[in-house]
Amino acid sequence: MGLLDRLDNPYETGGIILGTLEDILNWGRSKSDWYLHFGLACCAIEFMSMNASHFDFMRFGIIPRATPRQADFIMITGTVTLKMAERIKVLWEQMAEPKYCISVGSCANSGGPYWQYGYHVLKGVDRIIPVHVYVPGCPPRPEAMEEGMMKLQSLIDRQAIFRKREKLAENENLIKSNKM
Amino acid sequence: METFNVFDVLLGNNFLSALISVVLPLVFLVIYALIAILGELKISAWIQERLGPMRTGPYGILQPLAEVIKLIQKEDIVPAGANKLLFNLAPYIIFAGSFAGFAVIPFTAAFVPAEINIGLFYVFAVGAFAVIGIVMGGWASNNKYSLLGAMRSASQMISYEIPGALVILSAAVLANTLDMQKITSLQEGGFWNWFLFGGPGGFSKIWILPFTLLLSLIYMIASLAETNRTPFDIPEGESELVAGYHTEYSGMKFAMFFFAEYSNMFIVAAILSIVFLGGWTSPFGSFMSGYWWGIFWFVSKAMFIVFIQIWLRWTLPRVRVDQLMYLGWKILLPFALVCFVIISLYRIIY
Amino acid sequence: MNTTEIFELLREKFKDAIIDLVDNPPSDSFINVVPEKLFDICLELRDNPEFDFDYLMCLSGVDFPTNLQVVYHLYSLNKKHKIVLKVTVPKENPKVPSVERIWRSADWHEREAYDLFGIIFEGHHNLIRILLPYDWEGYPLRKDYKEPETYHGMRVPY
Amino acid sequence: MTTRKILDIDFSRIDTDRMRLNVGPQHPSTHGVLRLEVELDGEVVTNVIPHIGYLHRCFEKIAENMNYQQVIPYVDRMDYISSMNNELPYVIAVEKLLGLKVPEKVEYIRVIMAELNRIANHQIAIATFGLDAGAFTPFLYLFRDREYILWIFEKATGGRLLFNYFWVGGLANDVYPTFKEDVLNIVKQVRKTNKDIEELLIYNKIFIDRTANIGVLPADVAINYGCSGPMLRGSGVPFDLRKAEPYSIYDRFDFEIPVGKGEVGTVGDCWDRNIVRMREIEQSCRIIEQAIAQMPDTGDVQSAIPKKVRPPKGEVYFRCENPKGELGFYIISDGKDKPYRVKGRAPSFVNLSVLPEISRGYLFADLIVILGSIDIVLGEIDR
Repeated sequence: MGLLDRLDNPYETGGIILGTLEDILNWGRSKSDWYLHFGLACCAIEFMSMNASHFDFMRFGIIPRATPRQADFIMITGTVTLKMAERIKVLWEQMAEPKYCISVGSCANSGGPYWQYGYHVLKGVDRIIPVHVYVPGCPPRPEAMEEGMMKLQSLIDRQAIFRKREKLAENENLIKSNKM
Repeated sequence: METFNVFDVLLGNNFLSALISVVLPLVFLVIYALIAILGELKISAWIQERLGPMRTGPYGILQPLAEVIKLIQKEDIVPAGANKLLFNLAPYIIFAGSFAGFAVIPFTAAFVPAEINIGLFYVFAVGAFAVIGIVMGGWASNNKYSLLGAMRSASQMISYEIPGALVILSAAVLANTLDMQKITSLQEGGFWNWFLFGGPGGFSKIWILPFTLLLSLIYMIASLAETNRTPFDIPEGESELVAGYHTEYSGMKFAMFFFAEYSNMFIVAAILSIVFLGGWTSPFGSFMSGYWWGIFWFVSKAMFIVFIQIWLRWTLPRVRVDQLMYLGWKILLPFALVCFVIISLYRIIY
Repeated sequence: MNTTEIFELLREKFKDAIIDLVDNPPSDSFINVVPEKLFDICLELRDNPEFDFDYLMCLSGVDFPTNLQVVYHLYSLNKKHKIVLKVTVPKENPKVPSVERIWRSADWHEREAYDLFGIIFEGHHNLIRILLPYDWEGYPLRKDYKEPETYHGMRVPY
Repeated sequence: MTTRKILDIDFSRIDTDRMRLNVGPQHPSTHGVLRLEVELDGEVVTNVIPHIGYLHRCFEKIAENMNYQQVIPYVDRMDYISSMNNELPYVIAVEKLLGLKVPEKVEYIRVIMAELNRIANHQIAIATFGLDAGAFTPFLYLFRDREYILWIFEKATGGRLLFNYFWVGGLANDVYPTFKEDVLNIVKQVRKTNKDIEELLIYNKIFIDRTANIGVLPADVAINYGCSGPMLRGSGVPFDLRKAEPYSIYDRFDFEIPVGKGEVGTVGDCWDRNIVRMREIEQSCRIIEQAIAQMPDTGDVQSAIPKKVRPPKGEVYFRCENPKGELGFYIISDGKDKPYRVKGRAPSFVNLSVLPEISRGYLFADLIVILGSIDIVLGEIDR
C-alpha cells in the first residue's frame, strides 16, 4: 500500500497527504511493538527461547516491557485458568491504546488438551479479551510465533485511521477473509 | 585556542543568537538520543550474539524513529488514583532538568550555549532537578512499585552526588576555575595535558597522576549511579520493581523519561570528557585541532563514554540497594576525599 | 527396617490404633491406622531413633466410593527405609488430625487435600484453599464432582 | 479543580510501619504466574505469603479420565522445562504396576535423554537466576546452548519442548543414526559454555555479593520442609535418589553428588544452590558420556510395549530425581485401563513452601534472588 496505490483513488482513501501520513503512522506502530513481559505456561518457555539468540525476537523491533502501561501488545502464552482470567482482563484494560493481543498455543486458543476435563481452565482467552492473531501449536515453534508476529504487523500496516467507517469495515472483512 | 560563541559574533549578542544557541543543543539532543537508543539495541545485540532490530530500514537504523512515531500515537493514561497535576508535570521537570545542563556544555571552542563562569557548579545544580521529578512521578502515580522506585532513586542520586561533586571540586581546584571553557582550554596541547593524567604542568604532576586517574574512575562509577544505569539501575530494576518510578507512565510521558535518561547519560559523559579528557581539544597537540575538529573530538569522547555505559549495562549483574549505599558512602566518598586533600596540597605546594 | 518390622514395633506400642498391614506385591505394602491416634503415631515415627522418619515424601487424598482416604508416604534420610500409612475417614465430616507440626511439608499438602477433597485437617494453622480460588464451590477430585456452568460470569465447559 | 476534602483520620488507627506489596501474578521475576503477598518494613521483608493455583490445570482429574498412555502428554506439561524427567517416574511406576521389564537399549536412551534434559533445565535455572540478579547476557548464552540440546530432542522425538517420547514399556521411536556423535558434541559445547558462565556470572564479584549469605536454608529445616533436589543438596545434604535408591540403570554409572559447601558464604545460601546446579551439569555430562559408551547399538525399542495397559489392582508410589527434586507419582489402579487416582508429588510445590521461612528479614531485592534460587515451575506447582 504505497503511495502509488493511493494515487489511483486519492479522494476515497483520504488523499495523498493523509494517506501517506497514515502509512507513516502505521509503519511506526507496526515496526515498534513492545510486548508485555508476561508468561503463563509451557508456551512461555518457547517464547523465552524466541527472545534468545537463535530466533531473536528483537529483529522485529520488539522490546519487552514489564509494565502493561508501556506495552503495545500482549502475548497470552499458555493456559488461562479461571483464577488468572480476571487478572488478564485487568492487564488488558491497563494497557494503553492502540493495543493488540496474540493468543499463542492451543490452550490460549481453545483450552487445548485441557478442554474436556479441565474444570478450572478457561477454554480460550477470546472469551474475555479480544484476540487479533491466533498462533496454533502445543507449544508452537518459535517460527510459528514469528509468523504470528508478522501477521500482526501486516494487520497494523493496513489499519485505517482517517478513512471512512464503511471503508474500515470493508477492510476488516478483507482481513478476516485473509485476502490481504 | 580562543573561546567565544560563534552566534554572538555573527549575529551580535541579541535574542536571535540566544534562540539559536538553545535550539541547536535541542536538535543535537534529539539526534543523539535516537542514535543512543539504536546503539543500546544494537550493542546489546552484538554482545549477546544476536542481530538486533533488522527490519526497520537498512539494518534497522530507523528503529528509534519508529518508536517515537509509535509513542506519539499511544494513549496517555492517568491512573484513577493518581495526583493529576504532579503526575503530568513530573516527566517535563525531569526532562527540563537534564536539558538545562546542556546550557553550559562547550561543544567546541567556538560554541557554548551560555558561557557562565560557574559552569561546573551549574551543571551539578540543575542535575539535581531530576530527583524532584522522579520523586514527584513516583509518588503521584499512586503505585507501590513507583513509590519504592522513586525513593530508591532519590536516595541513590543524592548519595552519589556527593562523591561526584568532590571529584568535580578536585578538578576545579586543579584547574583553578569552574568555567567549562577555561577548563577545556587548559588541557590543550595533547593528551598528556588532560586532567586524567594530572593536567598541564611540569614533571611534578607525577605526584598526583594516580589520584587523578582514581578520581576519573570514581566519577565514572558515580555517574553510572546518578543516571540509574546498570549495575546501579536499582530504581527501575526490572526483576524487582516492575519498571520503577515510571511504571504507570505511558505514551509520550514515558518517552520523556526515556529521553531524559539518555540525555542524562550524555551530560555525565560530557562532564567526564570535558573535565578529564580534554573536551574539544585534540589528543595530538595541534594535529587535527580546530573549531570543527573540536566538535568531532568532544562528541566522540562523550559517545565513547556512553558506549562504555551501555557496554557495562549488558555485562554486569545488578547490585543490591544496601550494597550500593555502602559503595557510595564507605568507599567512593573516602577515596574522593583523600584525593581531594592530596590535590589541594599539591596545588598549595606547586 | 522393612514395613513388617515397623508394623510389629508400632503394634506393640499403639495396640489397636494400628489396624492392619496390607502386603501384596508388586504393590507397595501399607499400614492402616485409625485417625484418632494418627498424630501420636507420626510423632513416634519421627522421634523414635529406631524409625527416624524425618521426611514426608507425599501426602495424598483418595476418594473411594464409600469413604475418603489420606495416604502418607514417609522416608528416612538416615536409615533409608520407607513406610506408607493410611487413614480412612467417612465422606461426611471427614476429619483427620494434622501432621503439619511434625513435618512442615505437610502444610501445603494438607491444604491441597482440603482444597480438592474437602478433607478437614484438625489443628492446621491455615486451612484454606490453595490451588482453586477462595470462593470456589465443591471439591473437584471427588468422583461425584460436577463442574460448574459459570464462574464469575465466565463459561466453564467448552 | 475539585474541592479538597477534609479528611477526618484517626491517626492512632493507621498502621504506618508496614507496606503490603503484591508481587505477581504478572511480574517479571515470579517465573510464571506465582503471586507473592509481601509485607515490607521499608525494604525489609517481614512476611511472604505465596498464593499459587493460577495455573491449576486439573492434571489429577484429567488423569483419572484418561488411559494410562494418554496421561503421558499431561505429565509432560507438568514441569514443561524438563519433560523427559517427568515422563520417567510415570512410565516406571506404570511398568512397576504391570511388572514389565524394558529392553536394555531403552534404558540407556531414557537415561541419556533424561540427563540431557536435566542439563537443559539447569541451564534455564541458572539463566533465569542470573536474570533475577540483573545479568541479562548470561541468560542468552545459556539459551543458545539449550537450543542445541533441543535440536537433538527434535531430531529424536519430533518435539522441542513436550515430547511424549517415553512410553510404557519402551519408546515412541528409536533414535536417529548420528545420535551418539551429536550428543557427544553437545557435551563438549556445554562444558565450554559452563566455563564462560563461571567467569561471567558465578564468580563475578557483584553476583557473589548478591547471592552469598542470602536465603540461608539450614539442613534440618530443609528436611523438615521436605525440600529435595538442589535445594536439599545446596544445604549440604548429599541425598540424590540416583544414588540412594538407583532406579532404571543409574547404578551402572560413576558420578558424584555435588553439595553446597559454603565456599563464598554460608552453607545453604543462594549461591550454593546455584553452584550445585552448575556442578550437576558436569555430572550429567559424565553420565551421558558413560551411557553413550555402554549403549547397545541394536535392539528393538518397542518390543516390550504392551498392546493394552491394564495393570492389576494395586498401588505404587514411585519417585525419581527430577532436576528440581524428587518427583513422585502415586498411582492407584483398580484393574481398569484408566488409573483410579494419580497424584503427582511435585518437587517445586514442596520447595516453594519453604520460601516464607528463608526470606524473612532479607531485603526485597533478596526475595527475588531467593525465589530465583529455588527454581520453580508453576506448571508443576499448580498441576
